Amino acid sequence: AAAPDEESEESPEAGGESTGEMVDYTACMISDEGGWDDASFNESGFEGLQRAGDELGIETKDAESTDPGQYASNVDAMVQEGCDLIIGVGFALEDAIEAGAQANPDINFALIDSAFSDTEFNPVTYDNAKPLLFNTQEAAYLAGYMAAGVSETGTVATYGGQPFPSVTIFMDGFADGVARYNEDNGTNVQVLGWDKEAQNGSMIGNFSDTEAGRTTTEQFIASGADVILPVAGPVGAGTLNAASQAEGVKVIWVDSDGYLQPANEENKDLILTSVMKLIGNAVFDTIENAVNGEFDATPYVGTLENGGVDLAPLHDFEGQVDEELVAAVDDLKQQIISGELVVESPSATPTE
Amino acid sequence: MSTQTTTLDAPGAQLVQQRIAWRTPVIYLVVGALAFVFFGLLTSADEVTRFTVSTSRDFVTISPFAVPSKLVGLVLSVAALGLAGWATYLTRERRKVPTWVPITFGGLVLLAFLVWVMAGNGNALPLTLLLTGALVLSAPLVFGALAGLLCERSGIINIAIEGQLLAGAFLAVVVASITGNPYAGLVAAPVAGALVGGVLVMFAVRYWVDQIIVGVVLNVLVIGVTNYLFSTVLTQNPQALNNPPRLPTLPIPVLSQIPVIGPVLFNHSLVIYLMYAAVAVLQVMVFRSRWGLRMRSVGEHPKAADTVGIKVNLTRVKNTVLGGAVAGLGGAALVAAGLAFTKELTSGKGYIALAAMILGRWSPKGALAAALLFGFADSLRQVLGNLGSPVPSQFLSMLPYLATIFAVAGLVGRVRPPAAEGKPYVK
Amino acid sequence: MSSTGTVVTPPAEPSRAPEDERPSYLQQVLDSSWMIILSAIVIALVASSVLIAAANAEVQEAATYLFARPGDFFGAAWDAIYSAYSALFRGAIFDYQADGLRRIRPITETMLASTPLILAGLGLAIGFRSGLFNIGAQGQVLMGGAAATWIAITFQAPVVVHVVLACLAAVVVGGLWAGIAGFLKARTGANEVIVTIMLNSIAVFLVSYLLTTSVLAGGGSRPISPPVGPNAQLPLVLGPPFRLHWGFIVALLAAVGVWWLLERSVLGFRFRAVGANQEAARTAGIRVNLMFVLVMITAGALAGLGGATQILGTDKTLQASSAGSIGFDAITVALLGRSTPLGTVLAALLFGALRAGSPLMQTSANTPIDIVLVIQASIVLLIAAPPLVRSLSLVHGIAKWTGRSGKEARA
Amino acid sequence: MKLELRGITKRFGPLVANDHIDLTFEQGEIHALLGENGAGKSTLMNVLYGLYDPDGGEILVDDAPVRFEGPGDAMAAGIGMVHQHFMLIPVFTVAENVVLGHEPTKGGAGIIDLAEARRLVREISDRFGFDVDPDALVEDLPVGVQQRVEIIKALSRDAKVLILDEPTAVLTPQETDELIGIMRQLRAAGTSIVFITHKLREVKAVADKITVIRRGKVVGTASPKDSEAELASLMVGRSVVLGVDKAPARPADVGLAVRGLTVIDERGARVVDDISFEVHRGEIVALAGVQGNGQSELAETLLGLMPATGGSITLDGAELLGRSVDDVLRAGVGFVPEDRSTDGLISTFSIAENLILDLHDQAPYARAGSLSPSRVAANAEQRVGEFDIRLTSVQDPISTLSGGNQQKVVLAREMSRPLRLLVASQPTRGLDVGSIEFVHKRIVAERDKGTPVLIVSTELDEVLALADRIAVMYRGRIIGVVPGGTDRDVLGLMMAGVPAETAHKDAAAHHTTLGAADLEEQQ
Ligand SMILES: Nc1ncnc2c1ncn2[C@@H]1O[C@H](COP(=O)(O)OP(=O)(O)OP(=O)(O)O)[C@@H](O)[C@H]1O
Ligand SMILES: Nc1ncnc2c1ncn2[C@@H]1O[C@H](COP(=O)(O)OP(=O)(O)OP(=O)(O)O)[C@@H](O)[C@H]1O
Ligand SMILES: [Mg+2]
Ligand SMILES: [Mg+2]
Repeated sequence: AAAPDEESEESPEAGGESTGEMVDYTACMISDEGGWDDASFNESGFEGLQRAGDELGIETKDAESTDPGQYASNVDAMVQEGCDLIIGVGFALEDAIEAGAQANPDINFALIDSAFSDTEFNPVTYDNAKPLLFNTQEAAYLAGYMAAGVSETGTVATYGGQPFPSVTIFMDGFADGVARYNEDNGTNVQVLGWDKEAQNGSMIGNFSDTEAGRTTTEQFIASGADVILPVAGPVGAGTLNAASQAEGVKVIWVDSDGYLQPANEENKDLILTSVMKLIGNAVFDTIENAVNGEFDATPYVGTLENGGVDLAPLHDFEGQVDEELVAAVDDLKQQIISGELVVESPSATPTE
Repeated sequence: MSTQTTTLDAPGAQLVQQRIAWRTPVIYLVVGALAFVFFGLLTSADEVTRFTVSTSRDFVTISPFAVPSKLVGLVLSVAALGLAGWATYLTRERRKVPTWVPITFGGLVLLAFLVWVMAGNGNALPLTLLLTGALVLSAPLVFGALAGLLCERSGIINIAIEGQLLAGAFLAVVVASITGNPYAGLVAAPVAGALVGGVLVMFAVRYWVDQIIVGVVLNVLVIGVTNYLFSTVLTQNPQALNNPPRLPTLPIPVLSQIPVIGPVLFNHSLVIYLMYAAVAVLQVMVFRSRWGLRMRSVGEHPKAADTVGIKVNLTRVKNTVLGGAVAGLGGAALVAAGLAFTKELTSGKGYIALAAMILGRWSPKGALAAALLFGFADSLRQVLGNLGSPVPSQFLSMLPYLATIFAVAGLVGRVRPPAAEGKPYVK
Repeated sequence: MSSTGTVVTPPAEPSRAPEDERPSYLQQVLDSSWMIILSAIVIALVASSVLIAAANAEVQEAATYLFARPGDFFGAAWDAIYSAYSALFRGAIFDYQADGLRRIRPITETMLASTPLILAGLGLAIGFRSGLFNIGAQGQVLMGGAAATWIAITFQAPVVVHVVLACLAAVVVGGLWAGIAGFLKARTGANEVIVTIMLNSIAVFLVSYLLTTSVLAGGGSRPISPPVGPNAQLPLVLGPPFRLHWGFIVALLAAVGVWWLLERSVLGFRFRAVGANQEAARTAGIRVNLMFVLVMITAGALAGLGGATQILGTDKTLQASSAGSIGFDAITVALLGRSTPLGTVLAALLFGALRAGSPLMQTSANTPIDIVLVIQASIVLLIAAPPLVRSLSLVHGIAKWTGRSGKEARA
Repeated sequence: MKLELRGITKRFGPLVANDHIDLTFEQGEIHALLGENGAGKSTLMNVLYGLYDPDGGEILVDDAPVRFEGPGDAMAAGIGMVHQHFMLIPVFTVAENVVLGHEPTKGGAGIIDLAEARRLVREISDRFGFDVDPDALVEDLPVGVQQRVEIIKALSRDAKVLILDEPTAVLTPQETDELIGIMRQLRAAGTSIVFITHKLREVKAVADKITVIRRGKVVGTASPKDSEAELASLMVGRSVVLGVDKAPARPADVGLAVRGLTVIDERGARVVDDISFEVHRGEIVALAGVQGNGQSELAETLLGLMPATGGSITLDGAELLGRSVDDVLRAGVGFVPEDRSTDGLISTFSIAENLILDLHDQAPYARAGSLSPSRVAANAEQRVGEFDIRLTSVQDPISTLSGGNQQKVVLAREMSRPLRLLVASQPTRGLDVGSIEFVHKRIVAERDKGTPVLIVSTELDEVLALADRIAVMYRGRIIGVVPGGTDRDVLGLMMAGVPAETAHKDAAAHHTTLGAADLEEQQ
């Protein structure tokens, strides 16, 4: 069920170069419990919204939710405020967005990190609601391979905030990447903190306790890990902190390129690379299309192929990492893009 | 009682023997037996458990070693059972069970548990780090619990520990970042905590607002204010405002070089040593000093204190502000490693501290023990989660909370709060 | 901390009666409690408006050239404050900008948001009156919600029956969950504050775990339950576009029930007796330990029912964080309502209004959600502190002034 | 030091507790204040001590007006007070309680010099012949000893004016005697003493001057030489019959039978040791004894509050042991606990609710689990009238009543239903003479209805006034059973553990002050 074609003809013209001039369009976004400063997907999504506001000259509105009870009322408030496009961040908002889309056929919706499904978990689609999905496991796979290759101790580690699919999808890809490295090179690099088979591993229990992230990382380091992937939003700062106190420990950041984040300035030299999930771009593109009257409800799936997910540059590690390893990672990336290699994760949203 | 009337001679004849308190030995025996069966008998014979005792930074390095799981499990649990038997014997003979017995017993059972849970695990258990983690994780709880007891001993219920920790952590981070001096943060944190304590006690003493309302609301208020400042101010310039330097580690000469104990206890930053000092000083001052006596009198029976000329409300104000300051230090401990501020980074530690205070029966050393128990369970949960365990992470996460319930129900039992806590003093 | 349960109602005023013995008429008006509450809200809103203005981008901008053009600054500040509070009003009470029926929808949203707070607050109030300080509403709400969800998604049953069964399950599970704390207190003396704090966390982890299994997640792969079916949903009171469901009516009935229990029933007499003086209660033949267990079970049952209304009526799906801050807000609600049923209902409505108004404040007035928290906190603090309100309020100033001049005239 | 009160007025809402009271306390004089329950004596003293702010009037010390912001100021001015309700901190030791507020310290850190504190306690105890262990926790001490701690506390500050608010209510005759000695000693040293008591005998024995207060006003002064009957009528405003007119008992069959009862408390002490006695229907038996000799435990065991380790308690042949408190109450046992404030009343509950505390689940107050407030209130109005309880409204919290009126509430509740046994501990503790007269009449009437009555009392006056037989308890055992009306000094000695025969001999040799007064009166 694609967006009806007539819509594009009716919509007003909004040129590509719209910097500064005001366009009569309102794009709105609702966070999940994390809030905009979650150093994770809410923040990335919000950046996309702000960029759209700046560059497209549209009006933006946003609402943070502090608990699940607020999702529906926030959607409702957005509808009241005359939003043209309402974007929800996170699988938790599925029902609220779905209900909004059903009740307001003339408003467009988008949902980050989740598709729509009915009570029996069968996928459903709506003409005015677009899922924005990410095959994060693809980029995480590359990071795992890279980590295994870089590790000198033969042990790498990962931990999450809470066992949510948007978290464990990173850990799944990472673990598979390490396994692939072992397979290719006959090594036995170990992954601490995640067991893909059992879908069980090291979890902080929240996305706020940086100190717990620090001590967890210290323990990983004591157990010999020298490359660590924290998947817990701001808690990752604790990992950088612990890594800065140890010799030769590297960190892989998630969501955005951690090397470029002002908050990581001090320890950016420890960031080997980042598993990027470019939500901001997806949000921006979705808004831009909608402003141009080209909104369509087909799911957007960020992949290595379309650059929706990616491995960040090595920055300071450029040249330090074995060239063969870099080449092998590039090769794997091509294999994934070509479809030759499929990285699976139970947390990935199936899209036909 | 030797204090009947002057005409009575000291009694004693009719004092029959103390009723035997069987609860403790029975708990020992049951726990010992369970340890013997689960950690000993049911462990497969050909597995080994690996330990690392020291980190590369330690003065004396002990290389990692492995022990046969079943054998060691059996030995440890038999030793524990032996102790339990001896404790039972002592109890039956109506002799006092020395303090080292429960401590050793707990240690043995715990070791047996660790040997069992890590049996066959390819990874080694970092023992020293497990204990260091326990200490570091419990530090904010210790400060929080001390803060709680300072307030409650003077009759003011402090539910706002959470807010005080958070405010302390916030100010510590900001001041340390701006000045570039971590010690400046350590000085600033108590100020923030004291401020929250000041508001609490003002509403409690001056306006007789229910102290629990004020506490709960202050937590919300501090979360709101710090979140707001974080979003609007700190994120604008994280480099300058949210980038605190690490509080330097100050190994104590000689002591820090003792194997295991050294790195666990004597290789920390100033804030941990402050914690030791705070517990020791308060333990003496609360129970032995004039200040402590007056504080407790105000918390127990304010009218009686008033009748001997003690200024009830002034005492409460002073102690609550002091308590707030101590909790503020706890906030500083939370970010002592040079951690940036994040929203709600205390994540409920204030409430755990409140529980630790009660579990520790409103005494500084009790608070320390209770906080350490929680910190240890928390550290253990991290280690087990990191190294892989068959238990789902959610159940591992419950460990500290379950351990606390077990401690309060099984070991501590009835506790008596200061009699006048929560009641405004109105003549 | 059992002693804290008896809620201390602040005495009217310290007995340092001034020389002039009769308070002026203005003072009498001011002393009436609704005036206090009204003044408290007004003062809190005025105080919070400073923050609202400070948080506003336009105001910040105008502040940079404050001395050049102060008019801009005050204009911007006024706009920010006005739009924030009008959004609050439009979100929580009456939306004069909407059309038709939707204009009165906000007040129903306020009632909706207050529903779980009333129920959980009533449970806590019973505890406070019985000398038990139960911090565990959070966990009880969640466990109740989880039990209701389980019945709702696992079984099929006809209309009415299904939702009643789901609510009953919530009552039972919520009651049992709280009953653990009551039982441990009765048997071992374990302090209920510790146990309930710990049970809150344990409930979250337990539900998180169950949400990864088919018990609560149905067959889904995400830690969120499938939506509850129509039969298991609480029916709407007014029909669309209103979301207000029967949970609110149930909550009001529960308030009446709790009033009867505490003020008119033999059991409630025992609860209160235990709360006020355990020794005397024991001497009067009341089984104190049994009362501890019963009080906790009743409190947990009410909180559990609150969780059920939230899931079956409002949210429709369950997550580990579904309890939000209901349990903690309920503590304030119960205490602010002086642990009486009517007070609890009114306090819950106040909280409900602040909650219902916050989405529009965010979207329409760009007020950060954190500021909404601060406003909430200040209102509560002021309502709880009548003497402070009295001394701050304008009317007080006038009353004092007229009082003095009147005295001078008499002299 | 001379202390003067001028026009002191104190109101509690509509109630005027002190109405323009003028009083002068001269140096070196023992000034007794008499007044019925609720007359306003304690209130006046609390004003004097800076605890209450008066609504009018002034206080003069040596003719200079002073203003006390709090007890601190009063103490600084040399006033000490022993309160009617103890101002001791239960979890502190005796020494800690005594030095609280003026602690001796050592070293710079303000660490309390406990050795010095103990020395202070011992010094004062020795001076006045007390025997108090400075390291005992106050909560573990019998009430009588706590009273001494209060006195030591006041004396340790060298008060020039000492207020004693009903200090003898909880003392034994010997202890009272000692206290009277102390008061005389202090008077000789120049201390002024304000002495509040309901025991006219004591007033006559020690006071230099007597002021009577009624309903918040000074109604007159009296001389210690006036007879007790004169004092009593001045106090109550009508003539009072002192001592109960009761017909000899006509005991019927056995009502209560206690056999071989043994109770061991949590500390493992054998507090009741193989006790056997009987109370016949239509008979009053008094269990006399010094506080802390197991009488309280015996009473608590009767009610089912404490478990017994052996023996049996039967009421009209039915076993009471092992039954719940509720069951025992339903079996028709009326129980007046010795400590009304902790065990008998709920201070935040209304007077009406307190009047049905142990009847709340019974008709007519409760039907089908539901309480009837109107019946509860009607009951209260009736009891209040019957027992002359002085109050503003039955819906007020009971904490607003004076000590004596609170006691009347407990009595009214327990004696207002059909009883098959009445157990009353210290039934008239703190009551004024008029009220005592009334309560005693009621108890005798209960007996005459055929109810077995067990009175547990440390008060010899009461024991002598009521008992048909007296059982004296000492260290958990009954040391002897003597007929009612046995010589006061004999009983006193028995309570100290001297067997009956020896006691009779010894008593003839040494009489106590009050005993001597008694004998004088008889002659
Ligand atoms: N805090 C209070 N609030 C209200 N009324 C009070 C308060 N304290 C005392 N009263 C009332 O004041 C009156 C005087 O009480 P007070 O305690 O002075 O009596 P008293 O002469 O000491 O009696 P008793 O001999 O029974 O101790 C009583 O009617 C009492 O009910
Ligand atoms: N720790 C102890 N060591 C020795 N004897 C004790 C101890 N505690 C109590 N006793 C004895 O047990 C008996 C009862 O003591 P207790 O103080 O409980 O009496 P009581 O009648 O309850 O007094 P009160 O009226 O103060 O409550 C007394 O004879 C006392 O001497
Ligand atoms: Mg009195
Ligand atoms: Mg006793």
